[in-house]
Amino acid sequence: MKPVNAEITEVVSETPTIRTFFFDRSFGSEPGQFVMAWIRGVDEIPMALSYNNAITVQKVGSATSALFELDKGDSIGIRGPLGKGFDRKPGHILLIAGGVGAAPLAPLAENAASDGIKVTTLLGARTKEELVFKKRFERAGDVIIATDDGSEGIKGYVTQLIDNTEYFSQIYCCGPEIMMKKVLDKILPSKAQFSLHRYIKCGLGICGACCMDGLRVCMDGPVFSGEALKKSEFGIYRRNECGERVKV
Amino acid sequence: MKPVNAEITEVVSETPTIRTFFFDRSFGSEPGQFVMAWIRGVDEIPMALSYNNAITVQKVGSATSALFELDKGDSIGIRGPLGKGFDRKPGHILLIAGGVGAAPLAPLAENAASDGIKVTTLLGARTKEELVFKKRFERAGDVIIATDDGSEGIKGYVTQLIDNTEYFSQIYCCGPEIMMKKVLDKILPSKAQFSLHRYIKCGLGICGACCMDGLRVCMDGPVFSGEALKKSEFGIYRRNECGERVKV
Amino acid sequence: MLSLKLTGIHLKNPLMLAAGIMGTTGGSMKRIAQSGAGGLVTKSIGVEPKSGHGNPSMVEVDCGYLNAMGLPNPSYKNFQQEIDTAKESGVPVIASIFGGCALDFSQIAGAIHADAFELNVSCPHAHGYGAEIGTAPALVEDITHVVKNVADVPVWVKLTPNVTNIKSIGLAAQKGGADAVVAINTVRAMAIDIDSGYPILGNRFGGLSGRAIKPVAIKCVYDLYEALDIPVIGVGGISDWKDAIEFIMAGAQAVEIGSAIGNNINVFNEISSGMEKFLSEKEWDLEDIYGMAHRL
Amino acid sequence: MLSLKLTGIHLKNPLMLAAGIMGTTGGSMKRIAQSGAGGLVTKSIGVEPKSGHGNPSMVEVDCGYLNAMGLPNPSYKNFQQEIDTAKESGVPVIASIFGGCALDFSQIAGAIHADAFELNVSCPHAHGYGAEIGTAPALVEDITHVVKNVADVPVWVKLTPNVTNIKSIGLAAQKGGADAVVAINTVRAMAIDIDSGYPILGNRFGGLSGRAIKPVAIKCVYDLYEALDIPVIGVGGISDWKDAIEFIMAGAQAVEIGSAIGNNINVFNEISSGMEKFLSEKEWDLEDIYGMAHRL
Ligand SMILES: Cc1cc2nc3c(=O)[nH]c(=O)nc-3n(C[C@H](O)[C@H](O)[C@H](O)COP(=O)(O)OP(=O)(O)OC[C@H]3O[C@@H](n4cnc5c(N)ncnc54)[C@H](O)[C@@H]3O)c2cc1C
Ligand SMILES: Cc1cc2nc3c(=O)[nH]c(=O)nc-3n(C[C@H](O)[C@H](O)[C@H](O)COP(=O)(O)OP(=O)(O)OC[C@H]3O[C@@H](n4cnc5c(N)ncnc54)[C@H](O)[C@@H]3O)c2cc1C
Ligand SMILES: Cc1cc2nc3c(=O)[nH]c(=O)nc-3n(C[C@H](O)[C@H](O)[C@H](O)COP(=O)(O)O)c2cc1C
Ligand SMILES: Cc1cc2nc3c(=O)[nH]c(=O)nc-3n(C[C@H](O)[C@H](O)[C@H](O)COP(=O)(O)O)c2cc1C
Ligand code: FES
Ligand code: FES
Repeated sequence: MKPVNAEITEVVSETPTIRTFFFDRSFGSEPGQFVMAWIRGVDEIPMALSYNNAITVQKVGSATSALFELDKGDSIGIRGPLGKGFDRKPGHILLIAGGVGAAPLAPLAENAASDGIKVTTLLGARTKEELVFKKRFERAGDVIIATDDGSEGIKGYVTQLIDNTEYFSQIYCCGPEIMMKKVLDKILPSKAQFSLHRYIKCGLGICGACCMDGLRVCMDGPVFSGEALKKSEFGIYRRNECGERVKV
Repeated sequence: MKPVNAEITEVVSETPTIRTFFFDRSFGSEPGQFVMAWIRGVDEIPMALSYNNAITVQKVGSATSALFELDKGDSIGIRGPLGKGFDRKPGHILLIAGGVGAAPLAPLAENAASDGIKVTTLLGARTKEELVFKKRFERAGDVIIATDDGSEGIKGYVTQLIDNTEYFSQIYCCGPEIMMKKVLDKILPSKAQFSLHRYIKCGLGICGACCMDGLRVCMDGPVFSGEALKKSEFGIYRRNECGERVKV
Repeated sequence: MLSLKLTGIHLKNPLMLAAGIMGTTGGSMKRIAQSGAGGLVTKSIGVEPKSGHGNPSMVEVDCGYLNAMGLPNPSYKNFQQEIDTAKESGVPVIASIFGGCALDFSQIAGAIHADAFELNVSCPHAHGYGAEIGTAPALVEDITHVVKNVADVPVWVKLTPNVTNIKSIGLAAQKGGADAVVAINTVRAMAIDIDSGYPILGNRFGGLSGRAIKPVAIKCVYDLYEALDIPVIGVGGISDWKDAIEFIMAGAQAVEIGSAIGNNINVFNEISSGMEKFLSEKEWDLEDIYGMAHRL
Repeated sequence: MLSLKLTGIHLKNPLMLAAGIMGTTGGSMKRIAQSGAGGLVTKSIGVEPKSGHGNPSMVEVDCGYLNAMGLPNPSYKNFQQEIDTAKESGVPVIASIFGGCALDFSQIAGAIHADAFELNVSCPHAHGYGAEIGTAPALVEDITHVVKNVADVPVWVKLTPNVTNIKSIGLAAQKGGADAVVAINTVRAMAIDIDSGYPILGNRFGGLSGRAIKPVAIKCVYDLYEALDIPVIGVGGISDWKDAIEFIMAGAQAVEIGSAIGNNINVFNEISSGMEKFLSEKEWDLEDIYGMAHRL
């Protein structure tokens, strides 16, 4: 599909570096799917859907900064929803969110909770102010918090909170790759799903830029089961824009 | 659509110059629609469907002669069904068939009769041996015959048989254009439908080769109501392959 | 709101019938005018009557059509009456003409009366040349020049996309005095019937039209807009109002529509009302979007 | 029944992965081999690492895809390990390489080990030349010749369709010593976002691939088969077994598949079984249909 025009209807500041952009249209996706957000004249970048009609963006570079210049009434181009989202399981699920990795997990939490699935969330960030969607996770179930500086919850990494994972029917994780790798090493791979970040060019499963071993993050993912990742390059290296291997 | 491969399963000799070619597939059409029959390496020509799975061909020139060389097991390419067929009306209908013009009318007769519509057919040909589908029309209702040489039925033209047309709910006509023009002049145009022959190139309503005034015979026809034809060039001139006007 | 002056000709909207589509008879062109076209380009007319290539002369492919009609036409000697009939619709009629050399073109242009001429330089039978006329800049310039000399109406030159550099052909037309260029004619292509191995077209190969070629045509229009001072008229794969807008943004002052008429004879009315709605929602007019992609 | 020898290389079937599609990493090529490809062509590799054009670098259009990746690649210095990984699949790996001059090509071909080289002469940045290398016969001949001198494996030359006469480019490759030609690369094209007027691609224009270009590619293959003595490898818009058959009938000894992989990673298996079924029903083998359209 070509990009469709999405007008920004509201901009919500989630943290000092993270904003949610709401649009005048929904991209009716399953939690975990993403879109390619085209900031015209600048770049097109992958973004998880944090609501049916919104993306939640951390300002990290040129395109995200350009996006931060936009306001209500401005518009961007959107291709999507793309990829495969989380595979929802019944029972009691555990969500592990690091930083802006909360974006695809919050709609999953809401979705699951409204269907009677029990949800527990481990929410981590650098500092108290950088916690994303705390309220949304709290409305969906229990929330345990970790901050690097101890400004809220436990001081340290969210991965340190992982315990008793046998207790959960499924674990859903999104955050920096190093954090996700630590999670993967601590749990039963077959019981966990991870939403990956890789350099995305086409988003259509064709160019191969996003490939992690044989898996296309844009098409076969971005959500993969722990088992698929276990013996892969996940957590070891990724590819840069040129396709060169870069240490994670 | 591209031509599909149609294998000839049976060839029936209807008259000394007319044969029916049955295929291994149906072109599920409404009576009056046609196909483009591609005799590979030779030509592609328009042919009415005389059955769901057959065309009935008069040998008149190069392509039809090439077709006559083919037998069971040979195959041709078929694009279709194309165009708009007869608009079926209830009541008691009159069919007027001249020569191979019987081809699209025979399935109409059968179709109508099986739905309880009364069918009367005026069937004309040069001579007794050239009468096409006499049995099919007889099974569907009354048949009145005219031959040029009087070898069967009334001697003269089928158009001479036209009488009491007010009696019929609809008149369906196919045959040489001069004959159809005579019919049109004798009846109430709004009550009659004519299946036209014009030079067909694309069969897709694009090239305009088949145009009769603004009407595309291949797409808006080949069946037209008498009213649409009344003030047209119908019966006066047609276009040759070059688009030049040629007297009918 | 859609009206414009194109090379001096007033059009009620920028949507014209493309050459070779329902353009052989006055009656068929009139019908297209009645269904909303702003202008009518006739079938390409040559010096002598021509029956064209044998059938199949057109076939639908995955995303468009392949045709090799072979320029069937009744010759200019039999064509003025068709133009005159078409003119009764009140819409400008542009005579598309073709030939194998400059002389052919000037002979026809000198004899035919129309609101403009569109030179179809894609004839594959250039006298004394192997390839299409339209691939040789010098020939295109010469033909344009000769027709300009005999014609007292605007002369448009229709370009083939089957060249390494369409700008150089457009520049040649401009140098020859063309009032506008039209891009594009069909894209060289072919289809084979796998059941038999036969090329489907009677002529073996032909030209691709319809949706498949729109992105190719957009690029040609975009390039020509950059290179030329004269207007560019866009054609190739337009089937809805969005396509028409895209062409105008690429740099087309007006567009022509061909293949889409097959399945939708009402395409002109639909496109013009779609464009009007879009432009008024955006609070833009034709001038605003004309060549817009170049300014961004 | 589908196996063949192509320029001396044994392929279990005539279906190869096209250059630039899932061909940057050893892992992704291996996956394609596992899903049934008879051969793997890598992403085009250049002299220095290159990040390519900015996004959007690919977009779906009506009947295919438009892309302007800008040849992102890790350079040949980082690529041997990917080829070696891909080779573990047991399927021949063809290294696609590109450069701005003959020297670039020979530098890479002299350093990389693969089962064959495919020269992508469609690089728009020819050193000291304005246009693509692949549009100039003399350059194509020279580059082919130079690579043939350093390479001890077959050399294929991949042609662009964006030329007036693809035969002349094919003949140049043959004269330079090419073992085969591959046709076609993408067709120059463009798309504009009508909501904003922006060209969609970061690079403004790009190349069309997918279904839309199949009839164009078929014609190129058909023409090259007529003109050349070396094998032609067909590519462009293949998405099912019928398409593959059509290419072989047009004169392709083998084919490559690109865009179709997006929606159907299993396309190789499906095509090879579809072809086998068709051929056995018709009681034909590959040799029977190879170039069949030329004999009818
Ligand atoms: C499936 C997926 C979902 C994502 N969801 C979110 C989200 O919900 N919220 C969020 O803030 N971020 C998300 N990201 C990350 C986001 O795409 C990058 O932060 C963004 O592209 C940075 O763009 P930039 O121009 O501002 O940064 P740049 O200045 O271009 O570079 C900063 C870093 O951003 C990354 N990046 C740049 N371009 C791309 C690209 N095309 N594809 C992937 N990474 C790129 C690179 O790692 C680069 O090193 C997601 C990434 C993926 C792959
Ligand atoms: C809608 C339609 C339905 C038809 N149905 C039948 C039918 O059921 N049975 C039947 O026997 N005939 C039918 N015809 C007529 C049939 O198409 C011609 O008889 C046939 O094309 C002759 O081909 P030829 O090569 O043998 O003759 P040619 O030697 O080519 O010429 C003989 C005459 O056939 C006509 N003809 C040739 N090519 C075409 C063409 N492409 N389109 C139209 N006419 C052409 C011309 O009038 C020509 O003068 C139909 C025609 C049309 C338009
Ligand atoms: C059946 C057919 C006949 C055509 N005949 C002509 C012609 O006579 N002269 C000409 O300049 N172009 C001719 N063309 C090309 C069209 O005018 C147009 O350039 C092309 O089809 C692309 O537009 P489209 O995609 O809207 O059809 C013809 C195209 C078709 C499909
Ligand atoms: C995303 C993408 C990247 C491509 N990269 C290359 C490349 O690096 N080198 C090359 O020779 N061709 C490249 N091509 C062209 C393809 O190899 C192929 O020639 C073209 O896409 C037509 O085939 P298809 O329709 O099957 O995709 C690329 C095509 C696409 C779609
Ligand atoms: S980004 Fe191109 S295949 Fe995933
Ligand atoms: S035959 Fe082409 S429009 Fe009817």
